[in-house]
Amino acid sequence: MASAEIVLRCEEIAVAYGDVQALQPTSLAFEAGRIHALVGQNGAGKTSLARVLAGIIQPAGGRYWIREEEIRESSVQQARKLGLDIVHQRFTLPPNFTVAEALELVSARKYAGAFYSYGALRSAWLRELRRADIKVSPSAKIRDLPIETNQSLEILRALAGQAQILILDEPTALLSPGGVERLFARLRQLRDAGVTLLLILHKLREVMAIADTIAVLRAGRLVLPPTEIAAVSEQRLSDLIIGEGASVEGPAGATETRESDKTRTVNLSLAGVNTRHSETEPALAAVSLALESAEILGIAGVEGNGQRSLVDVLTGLMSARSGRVELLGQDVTDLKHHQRRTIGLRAVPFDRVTEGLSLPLALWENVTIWNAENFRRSRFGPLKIGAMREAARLALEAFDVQYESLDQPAGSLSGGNMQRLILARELAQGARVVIAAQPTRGLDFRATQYVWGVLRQLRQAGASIMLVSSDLDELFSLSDRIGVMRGGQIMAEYAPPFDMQVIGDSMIGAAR
Amino acid sequence: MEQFVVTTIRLSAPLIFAGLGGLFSVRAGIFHIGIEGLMLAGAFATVAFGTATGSVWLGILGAIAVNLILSFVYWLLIDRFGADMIISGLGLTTLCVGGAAFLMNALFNKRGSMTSAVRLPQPVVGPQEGLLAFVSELSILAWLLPVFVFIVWLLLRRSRLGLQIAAVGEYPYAAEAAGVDISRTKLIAMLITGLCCALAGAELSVGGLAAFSENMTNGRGFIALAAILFGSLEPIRTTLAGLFFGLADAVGINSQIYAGESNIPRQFILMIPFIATMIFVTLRGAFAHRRHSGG
Amino acid sequence: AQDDPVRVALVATQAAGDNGPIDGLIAGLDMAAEEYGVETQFLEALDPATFELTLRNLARTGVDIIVSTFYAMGATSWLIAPDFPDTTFITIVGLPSGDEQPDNVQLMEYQFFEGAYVGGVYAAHLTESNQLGYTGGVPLPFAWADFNAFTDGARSINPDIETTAVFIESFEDPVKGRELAAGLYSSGVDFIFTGAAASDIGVVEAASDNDALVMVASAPLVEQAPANVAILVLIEWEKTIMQEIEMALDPETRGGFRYGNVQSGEISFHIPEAFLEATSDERRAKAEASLETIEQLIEDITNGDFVVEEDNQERMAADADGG
Amino acid sequence: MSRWLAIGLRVASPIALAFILGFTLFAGAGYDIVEVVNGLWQGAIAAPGSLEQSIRWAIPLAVISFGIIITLRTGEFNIGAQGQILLGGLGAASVALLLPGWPPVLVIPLALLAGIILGALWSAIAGVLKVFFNADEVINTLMLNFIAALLIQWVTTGPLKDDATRGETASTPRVDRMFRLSDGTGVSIELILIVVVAALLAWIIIERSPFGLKSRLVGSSPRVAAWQGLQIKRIHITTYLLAGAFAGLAGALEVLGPSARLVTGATPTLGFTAIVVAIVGMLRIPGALAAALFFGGLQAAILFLPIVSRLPSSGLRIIEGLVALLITAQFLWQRRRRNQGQKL
Ligand SMILES: Nc1ncnc2c1ncn2[C@@H]1O[C@H](COP(=O)(O)OP(=O)(O)OP(=O)(O)O)[C@@H](O)[C@H]1O
Ligand SMILES: Nc1ncnc2c1ncn2[C@@H]1O[C@H](COP(=O)(O)OP(=O)(O)OP(=O)(O)O)[C@@H](O)[C@H]1O
Ligand SMILES: [Mg+2]
Ligand SMILES: [Mg+2]
Repeated sequence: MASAEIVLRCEEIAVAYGDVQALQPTSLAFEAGRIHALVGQNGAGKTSLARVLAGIIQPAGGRYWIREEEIRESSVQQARKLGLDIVHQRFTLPPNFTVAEALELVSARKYAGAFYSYGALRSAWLRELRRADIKVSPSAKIRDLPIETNQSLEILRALAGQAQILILDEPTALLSPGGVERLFARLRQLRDAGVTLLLILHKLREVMAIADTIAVLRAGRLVLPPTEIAAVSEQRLSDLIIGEGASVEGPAGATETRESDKTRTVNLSLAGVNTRHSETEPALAAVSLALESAEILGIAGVEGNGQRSLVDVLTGLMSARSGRVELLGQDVTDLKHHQRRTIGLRAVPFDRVTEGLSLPLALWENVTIWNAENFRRSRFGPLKIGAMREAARLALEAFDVQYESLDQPAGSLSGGNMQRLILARELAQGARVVIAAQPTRGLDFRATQYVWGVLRQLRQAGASIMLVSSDLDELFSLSDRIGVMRGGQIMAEYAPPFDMQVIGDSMIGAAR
Repeated sequence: MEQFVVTTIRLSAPLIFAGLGGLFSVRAGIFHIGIEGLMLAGAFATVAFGTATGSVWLGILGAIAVNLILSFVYWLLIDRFGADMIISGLGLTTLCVGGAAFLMNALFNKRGSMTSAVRLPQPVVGPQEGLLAFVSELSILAWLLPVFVFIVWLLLRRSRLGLQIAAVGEYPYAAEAAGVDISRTKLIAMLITGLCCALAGAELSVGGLAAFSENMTNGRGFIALAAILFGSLEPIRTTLAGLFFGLADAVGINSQIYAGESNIPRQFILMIPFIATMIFVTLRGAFAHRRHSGG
Repeated sequence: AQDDPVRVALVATQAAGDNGPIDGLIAGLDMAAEEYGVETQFLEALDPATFELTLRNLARTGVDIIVSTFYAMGATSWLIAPDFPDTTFITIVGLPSGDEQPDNVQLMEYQFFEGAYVGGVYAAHLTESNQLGYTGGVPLPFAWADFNAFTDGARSINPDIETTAVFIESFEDPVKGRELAAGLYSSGVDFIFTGAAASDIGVVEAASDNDALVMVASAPLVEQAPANVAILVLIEWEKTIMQEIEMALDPETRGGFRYGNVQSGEISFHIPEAFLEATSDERRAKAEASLETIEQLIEDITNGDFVVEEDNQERMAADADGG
Repeated sequence: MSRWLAIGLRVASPIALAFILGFTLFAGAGYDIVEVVNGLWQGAIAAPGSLEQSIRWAIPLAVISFGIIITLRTGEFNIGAQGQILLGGLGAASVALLLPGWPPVLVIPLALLAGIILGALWSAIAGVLKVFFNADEVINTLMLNFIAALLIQWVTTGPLKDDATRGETASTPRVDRMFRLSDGTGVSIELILIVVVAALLAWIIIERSPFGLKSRLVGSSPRVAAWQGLQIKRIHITTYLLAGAFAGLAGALEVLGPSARLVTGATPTLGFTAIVVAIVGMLRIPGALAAALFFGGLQAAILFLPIVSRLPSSGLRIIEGLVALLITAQFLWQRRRRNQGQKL
């Protein structure tokens, strides 16, 4: 193995975005025909390194080689010519394109010349889709597809170009457990066919399951060069990722004792709720559930099975066609989101960047705008900006957000700090009913632990929390009950101890 | 009836040339409010070069050259120097309006308007019977309109360039991942816009007339922009929208000629196309919205 | 400042190059410079919101005679004249806008409808379809006065004649002018009277394309379509501005209000030679046959034996039927 | 201090370039540049009454731009100010003409109010269609501009026509002298006071009201706003009402101030120049005031120039166009991203 061919080699590669040094000068090399894992906390510089290799950004310094060829002027075309392609962390297929058009545009494989006939394009990509066993019409619009299909299309378009080196940036983030397994099987096949794979992953369990070697980045520095997976212990890895000496609270089951049944009340309930179907999800069909005080109700399910509609109908962002929604003893079926907030509902949205906070606005604005009315001098008087900033400062401090100035734009925060800011806004004033949707998606281990801690504390304080997550580890370690959604219905509810196999099967509807 | 059709085509043709040209920019993410100015520059340059050289084709070539230069400058400003595209676009229009009048004065010693020494050929002229009556006195450019629409459709909907332009405008991240040079794609789109606006201007000044007059675009560039939005950024629908606006204008004209016994103030009749546009836009918006929210 | 030449400024409220009033006035201004040795200057004030400011600025910088155009300027001159007693404010085509006219304000108005009436008589001789048209810029009272007189003139020869007025809604959209005229011609009209400044180019173009007739008020248009421009009714702008400047230069005649009309020699008629050469024999014969009537009519108007009615209201369908 | 210098340079360099380019063209065409420069200087600042004229034009530009700032902050691209000004003028003119002889203390506020209300309602048409029917506001406001122009044409040739005015511009009769806020110069203590009050009000709305902060959230990230329970439709409608109110006020001030009547075809570009003012003013009230003064000065200079030079009015449009074309470009600070990691 030691004599294996080196297909990717970096010497002193560095990446900077303006003043941000995302990657310090880094040297490393990857061997051919293996699966390499690259891990590290959010912001460690993993994506930046991958983007350099794929020719999307220019390094700020250093040299690198793809299959012995030194890259001087990096470009996507050049990388592709040398057989390197990448599956990005974000989707790259334009939402308003049809599947065939999008694949044709983004893939290295081109079926069209300067001009094309749509029929020919369609059938060419239909063949590719069939070969990859993706059941989708080439004429469907990308935006109408479920996330998992989208993900498989991304991989398809990278592989269609006959890549010999394939980089996948967090490919599992959106997949169901079954999906992850199918992906891993496919990746092993590719490796066995001689393709070199570089995977950026967050979950050590996944790394252990698939990788041959592992490398670790921390804060823009390589702290572990590619090393045989067998040669490092999990404990050592997590020390490397997080930094020596950082204390970590291990994942724990739902071990806390719950209050007695008598003192518990139903804070949020749905009775026989139906909705219209949305663009990406089936309609809710006669969904009923009840959320009691001091409990966390986990909602599991493959993405696109009605979780979004469920959250929308609970928050009032979507209205129910029939049925009844009650919040803290009040019928809120016909109330809008802002009215439900007034009653005491809080929500952590699915996507922190597009739904959670406004990137160009300042931190203090992001925290306080929603209840600006409370900061007026008099009923119709002007705002007390000083008081608003002070309130924001207190909230940010209470949730330990790392920031430089209250006036910095929210977009300049790191992912973990963005999530903390959202929690600070939603939970600062003693929230009683909280809907938390994917609260730790894309966060690193430590940030995840923090969010979990906050949710546990809230439950301790008597709040009702509905936790929607595609991360079963998260659901298992936090939930008091888990409901599984499939096809717009709650198919089953489980109590601890939870069985991964049972719940996983329930999610994909496998009979057992 | 025949006259009505001819009028509609003649009033629509400049809108369609400019609208489809502008479509390239708008699809690439540039809300090109300078179309009005580019049309006027095209109209003037055609007359100026045509009169100077005695050839209408050299006139059109000259107009294309002028518009390519103006488009390049506009691209330079908004893409390389970070200028605001709306303000610069309004500025471009003002510059063209002033520049055409100024140069007409400086080069031809004319104010307000000038006649052109050249005119586009009209394949069929004079009173005609049957189908030919519907195309009498249409300029060769208007005849070529179907070909032009087809080429634009081909470029935007059936070519690699079209995919790249759409990606750049709609989802630059995809363009980046595909290794498309975003700046360059925008430049190409804007140059095509300039070229088409030169044709639109030529059709205005030497299509039906043989003259240039200050402000002769009279807001048609803005209407072309409306046609693009009205046509949901699709070439065929933009063409139809251009025809619709031409038709509305023709209806306005005919309602004056055949007004009959109406005592409705004429201004209200003239409002009809504008109100109709608003109603269409509203219905389309409501319909699209309904479809989006899945009910 | 005795030896400084008298400064005269012409402020146009419509763009030069209209083949009409402004171009005529500019030509007259140049003639005045030569004739009276005044120093002249021309500028445009197109936005009504800038009228007052422009006049004030001119007066402040020491211009002695400010000639401006059209009614709104007349009212503005009237308003600010008392502030600048040493400056004479002339408005060509303006009306008194109060009881007491400042003595440094000088106004005149044309009675162009007299010309339109004569044009109507002429058109009635040439039309075969008995349908006449009028293309105007914007429907203002003077436009209705012209159109109504044109109709009355035509009907004085043949009461069955139908007339239609259409408006381009712009004085500078020849493209639309062409389409409107083409529409009129295809509706059966064979003679159009056009008075829409720069938009007239399009109307004449349509006349030439349709081999139909048109009456214009601007000489350069004749070259554009010699076979189709059947008559030219001109306002003698050059004459007017020279006369006005002359009046203003003499303290005896300075100020006041007057009319410019057929009688004063400021409205003239021309059947272009080029037309008689280029048109069909039939049309030439008709045009020549009308000459006697036309000349007699012009003489009657000049002598005051015949008075053309001024009616500057839009005639509703019902009125038109009645008379 | 150096930050202000930087901002000053950033604004000044494109303007300087615009003038240099324009002057080069004029010199090439044989015009006397010294005359032109002198004319601009005199017209904007030096000649008697020029400063006044700069302010006269800055007034409507500033007031309209306040409304445009609000719409742009809410993420709406409303190009309907031009029509809203006309409606504002119509409201003011109607009140002033239909209540002759009433006490000015009653008529003037009523006329201003009528202008504000008509402007706001006109703008709200586009707003309502956008909010409830998702109808594109760019097209609709453009169409409403055309419709407003025709409406004014009808009013000035029909119901409110001035029988004494029969020329190429139709208009209403003059507003009674005692209802006017200024004479023809367009500058008076009253007008300036009104602008100051409007600016303060706009500032409070934008920077110190829940609506102002919320509208920015709606404008920058509508989905985020929805998740925080903001009443987006209400904010949008309010935005349109306010934008129309400011434009309507500007129209009313024109009628009660310098113009004294409603004239077809007056101030055809004011609404568009105000968009430039709003953006150059960086969507803030003090910035907009400064930008309005600059563009007011430019307008005054451009109106004065023909009086002292032979440059035709088209030459002035070239300067105007070049200034707008270049003013937002950043010549001194080339975008840094060229030598950064990112490629696009
Ligand atoms: N200035 C910026 N412009 C655009 N995107 C940015 C900018 N700064 C950060 N981002 C993006 O925002 C996201 C948040 O940053 P990231 O999660 O990498 O920070 P982090 O240091 O890992 O924080 P934490 O450890 O708290 O999670 C990243 O995906 C990054 O691409
Ligand atoms: N476009 C950008 N502009 C400015 N800074 C950026 C940008 N993208 C990333 N960064 C910053 O660069 C650093 C490294 O980001 P990178 O995306 O490479 O991290 P990562 O390891 O991929 O993190 P994650 O696990 O969150 O994906 C982060 O601090 C981030 O804030
Ligand atoms: Mg990150
Ligand atoms: Mg990453």
